[in-house]
Amino acid sequence: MQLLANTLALASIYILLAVGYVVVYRASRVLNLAHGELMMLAGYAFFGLVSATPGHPLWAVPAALVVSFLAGVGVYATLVRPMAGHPLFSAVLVTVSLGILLRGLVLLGWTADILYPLAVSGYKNVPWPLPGGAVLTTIDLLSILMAVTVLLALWGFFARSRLGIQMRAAAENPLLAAQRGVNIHLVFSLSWGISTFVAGVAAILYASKVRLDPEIGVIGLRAFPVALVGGLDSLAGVAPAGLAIALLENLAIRYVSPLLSDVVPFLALLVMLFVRPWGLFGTKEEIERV
Amino acid sequence: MSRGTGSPYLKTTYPSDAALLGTPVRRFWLAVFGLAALGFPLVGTPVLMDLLCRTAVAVVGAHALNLVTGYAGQVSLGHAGLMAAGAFTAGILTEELGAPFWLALPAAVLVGALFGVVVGIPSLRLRGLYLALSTLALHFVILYLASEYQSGRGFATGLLVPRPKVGPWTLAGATAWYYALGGVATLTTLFCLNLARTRPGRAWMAIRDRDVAAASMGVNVAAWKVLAFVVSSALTAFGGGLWAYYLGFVSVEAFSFFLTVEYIAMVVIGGLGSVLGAILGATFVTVLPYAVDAIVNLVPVPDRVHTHLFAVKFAAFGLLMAVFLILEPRGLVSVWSRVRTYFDLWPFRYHPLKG
Amino acid sequence: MAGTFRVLAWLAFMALLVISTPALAQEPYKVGITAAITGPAAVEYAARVETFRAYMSKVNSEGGINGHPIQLGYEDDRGEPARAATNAKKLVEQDKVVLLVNTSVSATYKPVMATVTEAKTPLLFGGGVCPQEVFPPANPLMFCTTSFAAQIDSDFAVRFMKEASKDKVRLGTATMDIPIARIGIDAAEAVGRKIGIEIVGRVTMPPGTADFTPFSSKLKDAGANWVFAWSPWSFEIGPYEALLNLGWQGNYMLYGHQQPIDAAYPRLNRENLYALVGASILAEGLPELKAMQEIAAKHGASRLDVEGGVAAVAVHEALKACGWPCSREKLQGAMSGLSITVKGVKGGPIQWSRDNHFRTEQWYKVYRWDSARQRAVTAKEWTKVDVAEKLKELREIIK
Amino acid sequence: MTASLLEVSGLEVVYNHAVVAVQGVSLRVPEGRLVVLLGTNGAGKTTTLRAISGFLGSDNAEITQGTVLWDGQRVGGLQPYEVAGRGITLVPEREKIFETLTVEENLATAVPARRARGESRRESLDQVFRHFPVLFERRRQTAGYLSGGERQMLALGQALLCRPRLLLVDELSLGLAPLIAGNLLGILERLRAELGLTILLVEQNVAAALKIADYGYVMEHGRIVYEDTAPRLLGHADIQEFYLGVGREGRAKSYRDVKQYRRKRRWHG
Repeated sequence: MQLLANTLALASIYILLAVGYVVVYRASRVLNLAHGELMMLAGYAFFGLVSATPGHPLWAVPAALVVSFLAGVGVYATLVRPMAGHPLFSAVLVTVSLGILLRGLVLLGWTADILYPLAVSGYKNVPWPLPGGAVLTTIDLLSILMAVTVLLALWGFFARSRLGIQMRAAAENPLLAAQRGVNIHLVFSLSWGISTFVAGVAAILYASKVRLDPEIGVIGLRAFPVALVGGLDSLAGVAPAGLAIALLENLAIRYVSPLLSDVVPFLALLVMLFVRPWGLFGTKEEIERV
Repeated sequence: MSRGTGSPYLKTTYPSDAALLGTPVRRFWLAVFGLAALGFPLVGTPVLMDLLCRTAVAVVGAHALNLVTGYAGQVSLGHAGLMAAGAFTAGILTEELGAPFWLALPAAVLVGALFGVVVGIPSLRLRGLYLALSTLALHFVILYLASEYQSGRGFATGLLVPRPKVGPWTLAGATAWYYALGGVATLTTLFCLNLARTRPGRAWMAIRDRDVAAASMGVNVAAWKVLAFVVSSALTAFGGGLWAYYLGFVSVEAFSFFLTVEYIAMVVIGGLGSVLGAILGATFVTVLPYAVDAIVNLVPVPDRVHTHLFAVKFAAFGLLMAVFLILEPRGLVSVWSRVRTYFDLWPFRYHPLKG
Repeated sequence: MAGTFRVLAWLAFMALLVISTPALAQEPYKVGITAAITGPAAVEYAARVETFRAYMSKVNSEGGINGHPIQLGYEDDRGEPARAATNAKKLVEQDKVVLLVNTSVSATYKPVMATVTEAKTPLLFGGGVCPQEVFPPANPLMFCTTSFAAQIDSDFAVRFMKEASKDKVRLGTATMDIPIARIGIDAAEAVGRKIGIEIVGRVTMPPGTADFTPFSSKLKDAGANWVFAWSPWSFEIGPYEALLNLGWQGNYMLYGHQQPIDAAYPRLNRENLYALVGASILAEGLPELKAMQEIAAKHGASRLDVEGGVAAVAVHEALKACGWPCSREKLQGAMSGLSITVKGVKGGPIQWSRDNHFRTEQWYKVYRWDSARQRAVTAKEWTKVDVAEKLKELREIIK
Repeated sequence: MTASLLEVSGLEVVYNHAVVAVQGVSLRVPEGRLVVLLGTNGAGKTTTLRAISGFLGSDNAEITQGTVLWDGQRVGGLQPYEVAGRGITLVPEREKIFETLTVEENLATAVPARRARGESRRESLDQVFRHFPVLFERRRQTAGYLSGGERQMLALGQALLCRPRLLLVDELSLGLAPLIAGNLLGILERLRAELGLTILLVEQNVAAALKIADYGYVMEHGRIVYEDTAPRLLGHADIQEFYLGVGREGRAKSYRDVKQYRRKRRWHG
């Protein structure tokens, strides 16, 4: 039972991060290798806001998410938009450079020390016993809830709302969408904003549960295989892929070798590459286009 | 040579296209550059010499990556892994068997070529991003093997690699290394130039631009793709071996994924698919952090905030890279080609319309 | 064009400023330091370097050593071996330092050693884990001041558990997957088995670990009533907090990295967290540490890290003993017989002998948190371990 | 001729800062007229359309000289979606629909031009379905599975939902069976009559295009070489020779003859 509970908790963080890769990739065909660092930035925004408004920690949550959203929009406007029409590699390297820049800035602002926003907020992460003898903490339960909410909300948005449909259209063929009057820059900045907004959710949860330091961006890289296994252009694939990889990791830790957990996502990815190279739910044509 | 840069230098005969050194003017400048390079140790400080030596090693690695990614269009994220394979082959042979460098380096090349076959085969089935990820998996496998060896044999912090020796003579000292590595880098450059302008280069570029069309023109796509990986990996492993001998040690931590990113940055910043680009990119990426350091160090700051400067340097490096890529997404070679175009067309801005 | 000129003028002005800075009145002692000031390992090392620098500033502000100031050359290696190699080359070959200090991860040790060996420059490991080369028989050029010593630490820790526990100890171990930590945990398990402790489980966590819960729940389900962790800080405290979240009630022992444990004790407010230390922690409120903290604050270090301070004291003492002028050979000779007392910080002096450059004796203390009094209390007072003897004993046990 | 809705004068477009694609192109499209742009492959027709609709930036091309006046205002250099917002809508030659979206979703992407933002979307949609009933039947299908003719209809339907004043159509009949192409041209003419659209059409099917057009321009090598009313163009000997394959003596010339001829002869408007 605890194994399943752990799987759900880990999967929810993976899902929240993988969603960001997918949304951005669909919109601008860019692999955002700074996703982890943008998440870290949101964590620091949260910490800064919690510390700045003692006594009102709950206000820091939406405020940090807004900052995170704006950071995504800003990244699109300043770094990604100018790269349109240029070699894709250059755009990916721009995101790598952004990651370095963000880590440098955070080091300058907060030093490399480990921080604990939850301790500053005054809240406690309490364990809750579940039926079957498993235990999950408040934050774990919130993570699972948020992952489900985000997936449902995004699914509804992309399938039902006109803006969502326009975003999908712009992702498929930006020039045509522009010809149809869709303000693609608005739509793309919105995609980046959504991506970092969701990463912000992950950051707040993760920093509250584990810690905050300039290196937590590496968990962004761990969520990357999740996005790939699910299919880089497929939101639907994120949930099963996140669950599968989290389960495999947990099984590896418990029954095989804890060390293997590091390699499991990549092993899953390799298997996926040879069976269905376009991912669980990805579009087959996608591979040709990259 | 470079694509999409709009160079008006369209060549009209095959000999002129295949010529290594086009014009007397180019020959003259190359000679000047060569003399300056030969004379550099007379004026270079130890740090500059070290930087140039490392640049020379990087040039070899960048050429290797450029062959497979720039010319053949197959993205490889296993570069650091392959360098590690070369470095560890050299290190282990020296440590375990006391092998001299003239045995250990060829062995590293051989191991690299073998790994080239291993990554080359998935390239027949996978493309683009997904191929890149399978090469990334190779990176993890190689590093896993290396770390098992390292900790299993009790070299917790890595292996020391002695200086190369031929008979009584040892390769030591900044000047000796400078000439040795500079020579190796020059030879590698010539090797790559020759590959690029002869049959393999043409075949790879055809595959890069449209593999189906290449196949219909009689290019054996599968064989050439695998060959691209074999040649590139062998050269990468060779670069790894050089790295080990020059720095005098080998350890798993030196070949993190970030090293791969650095090499990709070299070929992209230089300009994909250009031999000159690989050299320029390798120099740029190797020297930039130290240039940033030097510039930031010019700013007088009180002692107490001195350690914070390192965060500034770190951030400035990221910022500079990003700004450069945004301003010049097609790389240094494109800048070079624009400058030449400008002078070629002067006083016009572009070719007049024909007809 | 005007813009370019402005930039050029500005640069020229800056250059003038640099040049016209009054030349140091006296020729300095040149000391170089390569450290993980940024990069993944900065979490551990940045504060250490800052404390080190603050102490050097203090020495200089008091007139230096023998009338000569210390000139500190820093280079950031980001924890990357290749950068450390370049840094060492620069500091040793170009800046001609008399002493090189390494405050970085163990991966940077080999390249730095390669350089100092060629140039015969003394090398001090001041902040990282002491490598094999400083234990007897020591490499004549290499010295170490830090308190961590993987195998000896582990040996002391498990012996303490056995002594402190009424019930049979069922030990689980947690370690980050880096070679040096594996060596430490291997020793803990070997010694534990030897003295009759049951080893129930071990988790090795990869460096990219995001969630510690799966690892901790494995330890909990294995029935561990004691868990020992010896790793960089995040990988010691992470599994502990995950265990707490799982409702685990056992005792947890970790290596007490001074600065973070000081922050963790009041934040967690738990009685079952034991910290093994080689240097006192601030929470104990000793006057000597308070003084060190004040020095750090006065000279611009935002936080104190005791290991950085200890390394600085050692460098200070070594240069004093070297006198003026101080050559590399002279310094190496002076260091080989040095005894450095860091009162209130360590249990005993740091003593280097001809063949032991770690220290001849290692002192340990164990803390735990008293939640009623809201302060750290001593679980075991300073205890001396004879290094040469202990190493011989451990070699027997581990093989 | 009445005041022109679209007036292009002295247009010059350069690709990659080096290659000139069109030079000195001037053309006028009066309100309510259907103007056709003729020319062989590579003559610069598509480039002209893309320059008008603001598409050039993504091709590393730029307008180096000349102006595009739309209703008296300059539009050259605007973003494509801003051009669309002013009522100029392009039906491109290729990739004219979103293949992964359903027909319904394809239609949902269109944003009406600014002056029509207040109008009912429902009505516009009904109008599209009335003209193209097959789209209504297939509204839940993924657009990637549509046939060539249906794709063209979907593209036209999308374009209509943008409520344009000027419709730019690039190669309406490319790759379609002659019968279907003829039908589509018929629909285009009906749409023009019913909605009062102004249309600039690029077409290879010269005979059919000139039948429904009011006026035509002929482009070659990036320049406009000839222009006249549609009936006069249809009767012009050179047009008959080059595009309709009819010789002066009333027999079809061989390809070889035409090629020889073209090399010698220069066009003069």
